[in-house]
Amino acid sequence: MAERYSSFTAGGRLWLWQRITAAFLIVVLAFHFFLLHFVHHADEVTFGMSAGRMQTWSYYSLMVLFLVTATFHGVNGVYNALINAGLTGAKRRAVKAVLVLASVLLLVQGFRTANAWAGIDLLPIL
Amino acid sequence: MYEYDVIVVGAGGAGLRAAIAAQEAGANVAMVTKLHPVRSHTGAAEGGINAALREGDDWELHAYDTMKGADYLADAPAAEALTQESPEEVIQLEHWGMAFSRDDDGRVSQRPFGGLSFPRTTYAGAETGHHLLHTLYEQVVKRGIDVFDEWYVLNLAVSDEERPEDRTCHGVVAYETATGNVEAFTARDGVILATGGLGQVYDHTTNAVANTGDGVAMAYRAGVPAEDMEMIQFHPTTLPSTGVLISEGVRGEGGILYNDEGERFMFEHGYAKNDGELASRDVVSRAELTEVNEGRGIEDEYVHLDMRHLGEERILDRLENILHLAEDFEGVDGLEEPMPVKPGQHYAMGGIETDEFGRTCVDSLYAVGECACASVHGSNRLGGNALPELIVFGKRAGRHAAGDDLGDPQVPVGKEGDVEAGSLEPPVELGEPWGGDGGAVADGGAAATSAEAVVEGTLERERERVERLMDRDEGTQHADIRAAVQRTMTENVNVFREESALKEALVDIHAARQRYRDVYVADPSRTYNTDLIQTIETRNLLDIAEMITVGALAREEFRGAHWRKQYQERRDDEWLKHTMVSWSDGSPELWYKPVVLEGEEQTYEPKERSY
Amino acid sequence: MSTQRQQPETESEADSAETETAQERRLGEKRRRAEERERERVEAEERAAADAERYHLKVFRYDPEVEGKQEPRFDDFHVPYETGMTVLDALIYARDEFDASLTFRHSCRQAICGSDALFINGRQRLGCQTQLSDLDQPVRIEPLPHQEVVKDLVVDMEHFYDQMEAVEPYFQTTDRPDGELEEQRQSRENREKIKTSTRCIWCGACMSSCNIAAGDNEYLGPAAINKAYRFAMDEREGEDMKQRRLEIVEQEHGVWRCQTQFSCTEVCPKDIPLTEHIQELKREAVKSNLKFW
Amino acid sequence: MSQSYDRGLIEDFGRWREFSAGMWAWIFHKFTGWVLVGYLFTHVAVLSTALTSASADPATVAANQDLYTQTIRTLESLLVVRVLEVGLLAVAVFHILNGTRLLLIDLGIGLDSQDRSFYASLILTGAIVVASVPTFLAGVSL
Ligand SMILES: Cc1cc2nc3c(=O)[nH]c(=O)nc-3n(C[C@H](O)[C@H](O)[C@H](O)COP(=O)(O)OP(=O)(O)OC[C@H]3O[C@@H](n4cnc5c(N)ncnc54)[C@H](O)[C@@H]3O)c2cc1C
Ligand code: HEM
Ligand code: SF4
Ligand code: F3S
Ligand code: FES
Repeated sequence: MAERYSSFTAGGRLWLWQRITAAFLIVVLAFHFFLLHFVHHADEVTFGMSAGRMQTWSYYSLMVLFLVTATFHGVNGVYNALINAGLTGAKRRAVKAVLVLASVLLLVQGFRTANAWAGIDLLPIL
Repeated sequence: MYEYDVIVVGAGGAGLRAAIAAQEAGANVAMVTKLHPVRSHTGAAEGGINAALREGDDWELHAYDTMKGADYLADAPAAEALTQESPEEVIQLEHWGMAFSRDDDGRVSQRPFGGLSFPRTTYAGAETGHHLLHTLYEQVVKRGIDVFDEWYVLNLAVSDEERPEDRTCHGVVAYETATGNVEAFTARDGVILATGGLGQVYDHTTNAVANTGDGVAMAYRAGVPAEDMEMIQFHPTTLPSTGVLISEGVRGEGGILYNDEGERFMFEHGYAKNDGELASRDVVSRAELTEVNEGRGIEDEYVHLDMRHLGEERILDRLENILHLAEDFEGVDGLEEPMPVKPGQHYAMGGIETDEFGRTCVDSLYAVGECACASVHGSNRLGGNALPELIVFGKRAGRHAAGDDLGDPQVPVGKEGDVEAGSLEPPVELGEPWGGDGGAVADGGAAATSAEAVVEGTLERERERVERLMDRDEGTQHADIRAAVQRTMTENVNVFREESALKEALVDIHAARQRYRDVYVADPSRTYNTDLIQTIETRNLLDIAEMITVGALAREEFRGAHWRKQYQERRDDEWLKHTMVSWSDGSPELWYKPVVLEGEEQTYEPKERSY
Repeated sequence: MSTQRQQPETESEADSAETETAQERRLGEKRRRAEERERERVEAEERAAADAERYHLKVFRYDPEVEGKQEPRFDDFHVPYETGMTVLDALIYARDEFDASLTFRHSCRQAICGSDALFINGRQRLGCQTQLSDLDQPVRIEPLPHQEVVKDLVVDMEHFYDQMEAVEPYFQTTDRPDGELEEQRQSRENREKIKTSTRCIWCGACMSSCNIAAGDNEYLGPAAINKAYRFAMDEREGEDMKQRRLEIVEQEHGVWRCQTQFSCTEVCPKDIPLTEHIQELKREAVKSNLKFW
Repeated sequence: MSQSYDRGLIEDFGRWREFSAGMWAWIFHKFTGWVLVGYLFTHVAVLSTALTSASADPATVAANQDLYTQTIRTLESLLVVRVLEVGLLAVAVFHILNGTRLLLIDLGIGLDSQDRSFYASLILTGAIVVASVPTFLAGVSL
């Protein structure tokens, strides 16, 4: 029975994660849109206000989580779509590498921005 | 050239079961079939499979019902083999996963069927044949048996000794539809014909377009006698516009037939005072036509089959498929209104003469399923008795061909022993005295005896035949000839038969044969040339039509499905015998052989058949 | 077929090569005649078109071997209408009366053999199950999309068969009813559960309608997954076999490929709820894998 | 001997006219998903101007003269950007609604009404977008 673990192929696991992140995103994305367009208007955005929000610990962690899930969901979605279109072999590995790299860059950049607002100076290299 | 131990021609229920059995008995098997296996017409069977499975029933009762239903024209050893082995085969199918309908306790359900003394018809909804066919094909896939699908078998490679009983079948020659190549298949141990029905000789039939009796015609031209060909079953409940079958299951579950005056005529006009709608098929078909002929038909064409009183739940549970058929092919909602039905050609009781192991008189040539006549159905087949025939005789023939010893057969084949010559006064010359182009095997010529030479010779002849048909460029097209044959058969050799009409049919068939001499294939392509294949099928239909009519003209009595105007009773003293037609030098020869009524434990004494 | 076959020994190649040229010449002649007939057909067709009682069909034609048909084209046929006439009836009429070379698969005429799935007025349907009166004219009849065309309306089904056979579509239990006539028990509920899935007639309509199957040749496709469902859900095969079957469908090109397009379910002539079955297998697969976490 | 005719992609693409609800839903979901990832990347790129603001002189920041605030303000004052934002809203709302529809289908809910739920997603998206146009275009100088 042990080998059954391996039967849960990447395809299946990714499929499940796509759904889980989607469920999470429904809430957060709606909240995000609502907050930044209806409660506060986008044209009124200032660095100070953003920083103010980010300095609350709960908002900060929600946004970081938002970033991570959205990145995973989006990039994984793109990857799946390409596989569905019949991407295989070396091309597929290349695409995978590019997507992973792009996600990492995005995450790092997003993370640094969030930290900038929150005034956190965790890792000065970033 | 392909070489195998056993070649099975046809991949319906009978062919698939034979292939599995032969493979299990150790043979290297190939199936050659003009349709992909799942497209075979076994898939259309709706009602069920008879098997004595339960307490209170046993195979002897089933054998008795079968012999009675056959109007005693069946051979008891074959009927007993059928009824004895059917339970085991049904259980085998269940173990192979067939989706039978179930009782509350999880066992296979059984329902009553016409002519049965016990509700012993196992079924899978109203799609029993579909499930049977797919289950068997699944087992063929599992075993990795080679399947050559969309290969049309043109002819058998049979040696050409003088007497058919001395001949041997060494293989077949087939045409690959996709490419137009003609290739030979050598069979080291045996060729099993399982080519199914021949309904296409009629124009109103429940049979598929592919049911053109190829196997019967090929075996016939190779010298194997055709047995009881006049015994054609007309099913009482087919949809008028297409011939699509409404299963006997509807009547089994309690469906009722009404005429235009709203009378339940089966009882009210005394056709079957005890069993009513569940009398055997020949009885019900004649009753319906009599109603129509006497002016009580609806639109002078059909009667009504009503199942509304069964209730939606029961109908959906057991007969759902019927609702779809009535809706799609006749535009009638079976839950809301009665369904129009009329008799249509359904089944050929006769066919290639075999013993109870499926062997013909030609060595190494077997036939099983509807194309064969082991003689279990005699002059009338009971509903639900064909599917068990496929699996029981399919298995037997497969094993025998692969070399298993099954003992000595009780049913004689070929002109051995007690045969009687027949005579006929046809209004025209029969057969093809000019030599035909049917690729008759026994057409004299060089005496080829080595297997290789026989196969090579047949291959050559068939390649030539195909080239000849392809070469010819004008004349008649097969569709016209086919239509002419269907017309005359439907008009003259139908449920009610009369001497003058039968003779007229022979004249028409003769004319059609003449026209076939100028047949040409219009499609010049070698890719998927269905025009060519249908032209060759039409050649087979001509022989089939003639065999049926000859048998019908010869048999001067009324037995089972065979009704003759001048002879309104069963005449056991003279006619308790099989009608045999064999191809001899290009024309049909008529003879008779006795019926075997002695079974294992009892002799089936002919009794009055009443329902 | 995916099963292996013996290769034919290359006999008679040589002598068939000799006759090739003469034969080719004759066939060439025949093709020219065929073209003549073709012209006559077109003329007859024009006359028929004037008849208002006729149904107008536009039928896809292609034949790699016949000049003029190598470039795919549409032919017009005008077929006299009778009540209850199906698309298949109309095609048969057109073939028998107008053009004997019109090629299409068909056999049972009653929606059970699955031979005649066609692309009729923009949708996959069985010719024999489709009433002409339900269609707008001209009735456009094409071979199934996403499959290679062999000739006219005939497509290559090999790939479809391969996918069907890739899911081990057969009962794996090997016990046999030797002597003792006991069937395996199956509850009515369980039979009911698999009922619709067992109806598949291998027509290929679903596979042809699925864009994912078109893009990914390795995708098992709705029919094969449904076949796997039929076995996975059959309680007679037992729990271990179910796991094995789930492993088959949850492979990379299995159920996860399905993007719930629903077109398979919409076109299936046997009304099999394919998407539902695929989705249920996805959930089953996830469930059985999560159990151990 | 037997050749066959591969109808190729052109013919496949030509079939969009024959698409049914589920196929359109699939296409739209794909499209909106891709737009959203694209936006995610640009969005983060724009937002990261905040990095300079964080290290900028607090006074500039307080006066809203920092790069981040300026960038956002400039962008928000452009009509195109506002219109694009409405588009983004449409895309996001559709993706959310249809995504919810898909999640339900994955759970086996509403399989029979999948076409209706798709149309409902479309209509709802339209309604939400129209309703939020005033908010989105508020204060934009033409
Ligand atoms: C509508 C209908 C309902 C029925 N219902 C019942 C029922 O409820 N119960 C019952 O017991 N019986 C029933 N029957 C009868 C029974 O179904 C048939 O007798 C039986 O299925 C025939 O099976 P078969 O294997 O002999 O032939 P088929 O299933 O017809 O198969 C014939 C095979 O031979 C192949 N073939 C034919 N010619 C050639 C050739 N020249 N070269 C290569 N291959 C060839 C075909 O491709 C096909 O694979 C019914 C019949 C019909 C028509
Ligand atoms: C807000 C709630 C969201 C929900 C409910 C949601 C739902 C889904 C679901 C269920 C899928 C899978 C479709 C399938 O495989 O059949 C998917 C795909 C996808 N999603 Fe989302 N999503 C959401 C937000 C986002 C966001 C914010 C992004 C962008 C970052 C995004 C980008 C994508 C992409 C690119 C795909 C792949 C599309 C394709 O198949 O080509 N989604 N979404
Ligand atoms: S699932 Fe339906 S559409 Fe697909 S092959 Fe089977 S019967 Fe045809
Ligand atoms: S059409 Fe294809 S995407 Fe899934 S629902 Fe059917 S298999
Ligand atoms: S002809 Fe058999 S399915 Fe249509």
